[in-house]
Amino acid sequence: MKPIKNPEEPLAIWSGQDYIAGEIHPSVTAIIRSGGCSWNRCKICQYRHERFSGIKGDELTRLMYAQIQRLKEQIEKINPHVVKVYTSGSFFDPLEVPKEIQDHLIELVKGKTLIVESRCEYIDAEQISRYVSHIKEGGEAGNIYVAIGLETTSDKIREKCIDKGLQYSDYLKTSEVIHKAGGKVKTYLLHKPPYLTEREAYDDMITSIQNIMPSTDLISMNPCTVQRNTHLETLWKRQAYRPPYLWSVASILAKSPAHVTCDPIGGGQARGPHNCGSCDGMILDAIKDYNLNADQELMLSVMEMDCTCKNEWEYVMSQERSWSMPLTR
Amino acid sequence: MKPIKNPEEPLAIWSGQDYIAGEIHPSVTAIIRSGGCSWNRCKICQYRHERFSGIKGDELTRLMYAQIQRLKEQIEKINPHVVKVYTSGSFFDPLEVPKEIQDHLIELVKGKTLIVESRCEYIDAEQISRYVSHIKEGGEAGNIYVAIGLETTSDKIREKCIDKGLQYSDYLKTSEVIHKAGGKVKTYLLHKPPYLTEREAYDDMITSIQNIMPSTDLISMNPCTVQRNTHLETLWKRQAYRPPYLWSVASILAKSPAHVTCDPIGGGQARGPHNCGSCDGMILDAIKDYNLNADQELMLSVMEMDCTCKNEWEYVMSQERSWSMPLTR
Amino acid sequence: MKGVEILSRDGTARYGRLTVDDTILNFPSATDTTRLFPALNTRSGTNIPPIEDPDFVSRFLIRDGEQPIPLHIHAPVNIQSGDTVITPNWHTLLSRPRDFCQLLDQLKASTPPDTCWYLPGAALPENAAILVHAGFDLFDYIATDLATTQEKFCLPDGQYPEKVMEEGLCSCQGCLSGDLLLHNRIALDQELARIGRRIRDGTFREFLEGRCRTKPEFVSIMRHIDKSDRMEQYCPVSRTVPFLATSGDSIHRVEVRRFADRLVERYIPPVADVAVLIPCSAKKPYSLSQSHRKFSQAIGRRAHELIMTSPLGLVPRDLELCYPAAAYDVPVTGYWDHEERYQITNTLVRYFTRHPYRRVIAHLDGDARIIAQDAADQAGFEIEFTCETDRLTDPASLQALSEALSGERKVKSHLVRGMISFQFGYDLKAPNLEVKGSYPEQVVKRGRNLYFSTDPAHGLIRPTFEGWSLIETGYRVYIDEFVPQGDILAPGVIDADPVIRPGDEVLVIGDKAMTTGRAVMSADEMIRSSRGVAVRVRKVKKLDGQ
Amino acid sequence: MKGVEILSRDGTARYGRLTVDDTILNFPSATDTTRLFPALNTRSGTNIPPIEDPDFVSRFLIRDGEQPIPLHIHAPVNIQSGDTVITPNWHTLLSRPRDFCQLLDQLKASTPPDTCWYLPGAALPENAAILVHAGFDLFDYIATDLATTQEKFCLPDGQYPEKVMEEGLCSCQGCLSGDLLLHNRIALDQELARIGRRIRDGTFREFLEGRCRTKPEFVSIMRHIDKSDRMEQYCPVSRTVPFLATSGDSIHRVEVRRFADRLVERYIPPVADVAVLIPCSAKKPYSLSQSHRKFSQAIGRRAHELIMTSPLGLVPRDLELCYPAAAYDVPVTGYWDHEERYQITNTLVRYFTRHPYRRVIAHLDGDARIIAQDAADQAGFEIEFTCETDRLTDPASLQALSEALSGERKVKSHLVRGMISFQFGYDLKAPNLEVKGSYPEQVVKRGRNLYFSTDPAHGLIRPTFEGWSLIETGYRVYIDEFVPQGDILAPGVIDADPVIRPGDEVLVIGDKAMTTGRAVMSADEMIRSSRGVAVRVRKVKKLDGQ
Repeated sequence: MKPIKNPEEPLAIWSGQDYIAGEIHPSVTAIIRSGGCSWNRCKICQYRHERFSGIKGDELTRLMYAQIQRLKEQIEKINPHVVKVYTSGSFFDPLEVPKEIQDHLIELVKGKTLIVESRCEYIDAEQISRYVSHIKEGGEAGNIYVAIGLETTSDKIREKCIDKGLQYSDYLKTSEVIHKAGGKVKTYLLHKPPYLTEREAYDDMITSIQNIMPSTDLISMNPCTVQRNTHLETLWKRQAYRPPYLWSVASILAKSPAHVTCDPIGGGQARGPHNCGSCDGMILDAIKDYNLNADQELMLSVMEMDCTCKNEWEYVMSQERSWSMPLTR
Repeated sequence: MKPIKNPEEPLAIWSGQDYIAGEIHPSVTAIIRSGGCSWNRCKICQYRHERFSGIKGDELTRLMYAQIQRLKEQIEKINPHVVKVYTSGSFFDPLEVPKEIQDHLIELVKGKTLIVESRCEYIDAEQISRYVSHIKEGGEAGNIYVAIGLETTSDKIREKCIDKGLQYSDYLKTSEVIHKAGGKVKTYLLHKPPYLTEREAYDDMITSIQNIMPSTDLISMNPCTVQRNTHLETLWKRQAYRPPYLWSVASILAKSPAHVTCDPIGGGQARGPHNCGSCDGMILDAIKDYNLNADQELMLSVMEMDCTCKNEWEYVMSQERSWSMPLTR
Repeated sequence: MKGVEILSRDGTARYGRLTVDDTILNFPSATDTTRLFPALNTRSGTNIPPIEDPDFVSRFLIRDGEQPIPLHIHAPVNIQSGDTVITPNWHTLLSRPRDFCQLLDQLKASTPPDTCWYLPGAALPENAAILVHAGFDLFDYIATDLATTQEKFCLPDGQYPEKVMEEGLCSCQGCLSGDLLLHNRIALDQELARIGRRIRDGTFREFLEGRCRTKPEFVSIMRHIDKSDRMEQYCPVSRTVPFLATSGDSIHRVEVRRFADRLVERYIPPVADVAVLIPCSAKKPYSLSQSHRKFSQAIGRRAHELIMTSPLGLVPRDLELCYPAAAYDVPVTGYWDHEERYQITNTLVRYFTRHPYRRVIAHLDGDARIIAQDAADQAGFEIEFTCETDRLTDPASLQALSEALSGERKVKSHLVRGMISFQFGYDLKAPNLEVKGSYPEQVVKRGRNLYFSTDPAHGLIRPTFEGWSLIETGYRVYIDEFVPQGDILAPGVIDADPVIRPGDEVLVIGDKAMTTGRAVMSADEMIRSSRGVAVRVRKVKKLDGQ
Repeated sequence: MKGVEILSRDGTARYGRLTVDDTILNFPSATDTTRLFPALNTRSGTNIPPIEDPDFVSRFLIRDGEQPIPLHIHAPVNIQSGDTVITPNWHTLLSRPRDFCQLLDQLKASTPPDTCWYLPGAALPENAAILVHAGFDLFDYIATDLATTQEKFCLPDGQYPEKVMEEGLCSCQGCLSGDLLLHNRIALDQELARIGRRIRDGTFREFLEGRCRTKPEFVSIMRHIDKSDRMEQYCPVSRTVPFLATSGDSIHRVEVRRFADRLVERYIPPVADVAVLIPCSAKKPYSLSQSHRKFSQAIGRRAHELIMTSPLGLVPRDLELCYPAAAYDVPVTGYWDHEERYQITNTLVRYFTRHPYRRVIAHLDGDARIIAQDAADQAGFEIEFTCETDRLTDPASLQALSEALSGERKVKSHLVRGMISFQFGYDLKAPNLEVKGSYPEQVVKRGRNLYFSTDPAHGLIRPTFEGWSLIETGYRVYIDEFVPQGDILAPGVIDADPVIRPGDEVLVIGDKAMTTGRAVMSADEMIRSSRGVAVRVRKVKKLDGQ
């Protein structure tokens, strides 16, 4: 194990803008190193390498507290409406994020919109409603969004392709719990985990979006990226995986009955969602715009553009089979 | 130099039948080892290896006399009408065939038809008429045929392709000399010396036969064969020569305005005149019959037969060029 | 109705017939497999990569009981003769030649030979030959159609940009009508048709030698397969066509390795304590060449004649008719590369270590001479050289060769014993056999009984029933209680000597009859197959009263 | 009107344009030559075999002064640029590869390069590639038509019996209409069109590697040509396409030999007394691969990194961009054949003899390790091995490598000097040059002046005028008194450094202007040609006041 550099700094922290409920708000995002996801089995996840390994209890609290201090400075400086704190795991898992840290963070975001992520099993009605009321103490505009990595509404795909240890029914229950507790739900979908054809992955997203619309307040779709030291990377190196085409990503966004935000990490690169290399930039730009303006016309117009690789994508969409895939790299 | 085996025996001696002037006659043929051809330069000739090398004068006379004795025995046994004595050179060259041997042979064939061969330069009017009258002493039916290796009536071809050291005009003069002396003329033609396309060789024979008809009493066409230790063999080994097709041979015989005898030595073999191997035997048999019966219908019917190689021959006949030959092996 | 019959083999490549319901298809070929096998359309969500861990495979592999049956190294399944199998997603293995070959060998070993192997999504004109060589039979148009969408013009020598379509590189229907998809499919069909023709002609390997040069991976696959036991099993013992050694890979062919191994391990040389090494000739069999006539004349049977040659290494005179000694042709430039030198030296060392001679005379020049000297040094024997001028066939050199042998006794020739030991691994000890006929067509008789004849077209000895009675063991095929009508079919075979390879002369033994003939399959294939001719029968002898 | 222009070259093969009266023909191609050159119809009785003695030739060779002009080794004739020449009856030489190549080299040496070479009666789909490779441009349909009369179905991989026409091996117009003659002609046309495309793409050799395997003679011809000076002259210094080493013959390619020769004879290594031998990587340039990142990290610039590889032998880190080091791909099986071992050992011995190091560390395994040890033994130096486990990239092995270098001083890198010495045979002694840019795209500057840039696509260094001012000699082309408009054409070239090969960076010098650019021809061809682009111009600088 390499020693962690700067353990008292967040893994990343930045300010930007977020489109929530029809409006664009200034935001601060912090990726916080935590005790680590307890599940830690997803085939596509690299974050298990970005945890405090073997550090627990008071020392963990101290190091996370230090990171939160940096966030605090940013909040004070920028005064964002939205604060997003990601631990690459479950914010509500006390082994991962000690209770003191959870409480401390809530204090910092009173009156604001807080977004944290968590697996369903750590979400407790009572705790959520307590946090909601704490936040609302700073103003009625404040709230908490709990982001859940549902990834897909297909239990079959989630089990085989991601190994997430979650059932769709758990998600539905949890969503109800959060809403009843006054919180809001953000749902992550994963576009094209391994073992799916381009078409299967596409259809899975379309179906999943339709399914979850009644249960979620925000939808974020992550086109799958090949991260280092994951099982997915092994598959990718063995030619067994190809990230989704940006055509697929754009097409899903263009077709979606709800606004779906999307940040194609590694977009245009071999390990990330990509097309042929010549049209990638244009599509990535359009997606970035769409994230903020929710203008679906934009995505529709992207799909009307042409590129030499579009025929290839259409062919892959129609002809790639479970027993003959991936057809391209 | 290997020592010669059985120097007192002819190289070969056999009896058979010959078609001369419309009739079939019993014949004896002897190939006699002599002092050797003085010219000795023809590209296609191997006989220079079948001579008494370095043996001259009395010893040569003795050895040739011994061979003639064997011929005498045959003549006495069979009493043929025709006697053919070949020395692979010039019977009338005294350095090759000593005068005593010439005279001795004449004695043996009185009243018969003697055929000997000679280059033109050794043919002398006086000598011929003396020999003619000697032979006729044995009966008016007796005569002497002097066989001349004209090979072709084209001086150009004879010079370039054979290096014979003979002009057509010499031949014409000599033929007149022989006829005036009361002798008869047999003319050898060589079908397809090197450096000629199949067509050029074919045309050369057709022309030559037409040209010599007034000057000769018998015509014998030899389809060229690759004999060992000749310049022709060198060319053949370098793929630069292909013996004539039997189709060409048959076609010439079928078209010839005079009866032309023909003995395709090595017929059907790689070194001799040949076709594809499957039709060779049939054509060779037909030629053998035609030699004796002069039935040109037979040769015409051969040319109406078919074989897989006939297309190839026709193609070679029409398309082989001086700068792109031989096309086949 | 389903069925698979292998009609011809050339090494690991096969030509055959697939029957699916009313459709009859000769393979290798490409087709719309989803039409032929509708089950393929209902297999969405079934993806398993070829390299996945056993646990994942056992949890997620789905079997629908339909054809084609998916194969996976971690999912053993009982495959029947006549089944069509599919290797899902194996096109992704093509860039990993070692894995591709190793996994394929494993799968092939556990599957009956008379099955049809479908490799999806992989076939292109450029790789069809190597895929068929690997043992695949059935393909689809997925890869060619994909190439079409990528504006690639496919040919057996690789892919070109679509624009070349106007340059006359091809003039198929697709090219004439500007239809790239059609061209690419036709190009694949044509290539597969050529491959099928080559397999039936026994010249597929020579074809592959050229085809595989398009991509380094293809060469790697060929080299891996050359080293495999599977290729040794399937490689025929003889062919009636030339064996062209046109690349450095030829020396690693099974035929060459097998020749050397049999030379060292099986062959029994005549009783001779002097050996003469002479060079090969272009003409085969060597002894019909002018140079060999001269050598043999100079040697005058006073030594055992051994021909040194690439790629075979060493061919004793009495094995010169054996395949591929009489069938090979090789580019000659005068340079022997170091791989040739190494392999040939190795064969010489093995031979001379196994069969020491009192004297070894090398009538060789150039690199051949160096190789012989190397071998002598390594094997630890003295070698005498007899080339006096720069031409081995010069009278002076021949004279020197002859003089070197003066006083040596004549070696008793024994064509039959040598060839039989080589071909059957059996030491024939039958006295008074006479060899007759005009070389290379020879018959072996005793009195009026015919025992063996040479088969120069195949480079084999053909035993009669009497001949087989002298070869007491080996090369037997056992059949059930029936009198064969025509050829012996695979289902009729109960057992077979494991050494039997395609092309071998065999004796078929059953309760009701004995049969002589030539094996069409290897022993392994005869035993594991349920269809196809196992032995081409020459003669049948009913066994009375049994 | 007649004219010949060579538009592209790939080694000794050419693509060009022939003008005869109104007819314009791109070659290589086949045509009815008797229509193009009516004089051919009047040359009956002119036969002279290619191997005839000088006396016969001098007596019987007939010249009619018409095109195509017959060539014979014993009949020197003055050929002009733009002429079409014929090598009469040379189809008969194809079975004698040594003579064929030797005589052709002789004729080619005495004939201007920009002539069109007509080989009559020879071309078939199976031999077209090797004939074009030999340097022939123009062909006829005589051989294909002859094959038609012989009921042969011609394809690039050989001849088949006519009956295969029904089997779908081809689907050209001829095949569709059952016209064998048409098929055979189309097959030849197609093959020549493919060859022309390959020449223009610079991938002809890779094509030939496959095509030549059809007959041993073709391989012999290729091998003879590989060894010839002519091939060395015509073989380009760089290509922008992969260099596929897909057969044992690849190691004998001029590119490989030239790389080794320049490595030993030209290349100036950085000042370092420790060298580390490491294996190659599939990814090129090596330093972008994961394994090389690890090696370089462990080495930490404390040694000169030398990559051992087949077929190139040895590639110093600072030459890894040089063609074909960054362009080759080779089948990997783990087995290094003995010819590879021999050639690579040889290169290592030559290199280390020329450039001795205080320490040579080999971070190698398997056969590569054995080769390094052999080379060390032969060159007489000690070698240290640092592979601790069975994987060179294991932490333990990398650790051992790093520790072996502890205490060694850092080597000063000098990309430019190494590449320039290798490319131009010149020792650049210019201080204070700075290398900038993101590898492999590098520029060499001093202050704001640009001297050189790397050209990773070609594997070359590109000098600016300033750069050329630092390379004081060599690679100059001299032209007449004119200011080039566009590219430099061959007739404008007065002289050229004989070392120039196609693809070389050159400095063009004239009285009125200087030019930087890339040679399209070798020096020899520039000087002897009257048509065609000699130098592709990059920049022109007018010389004032002259």
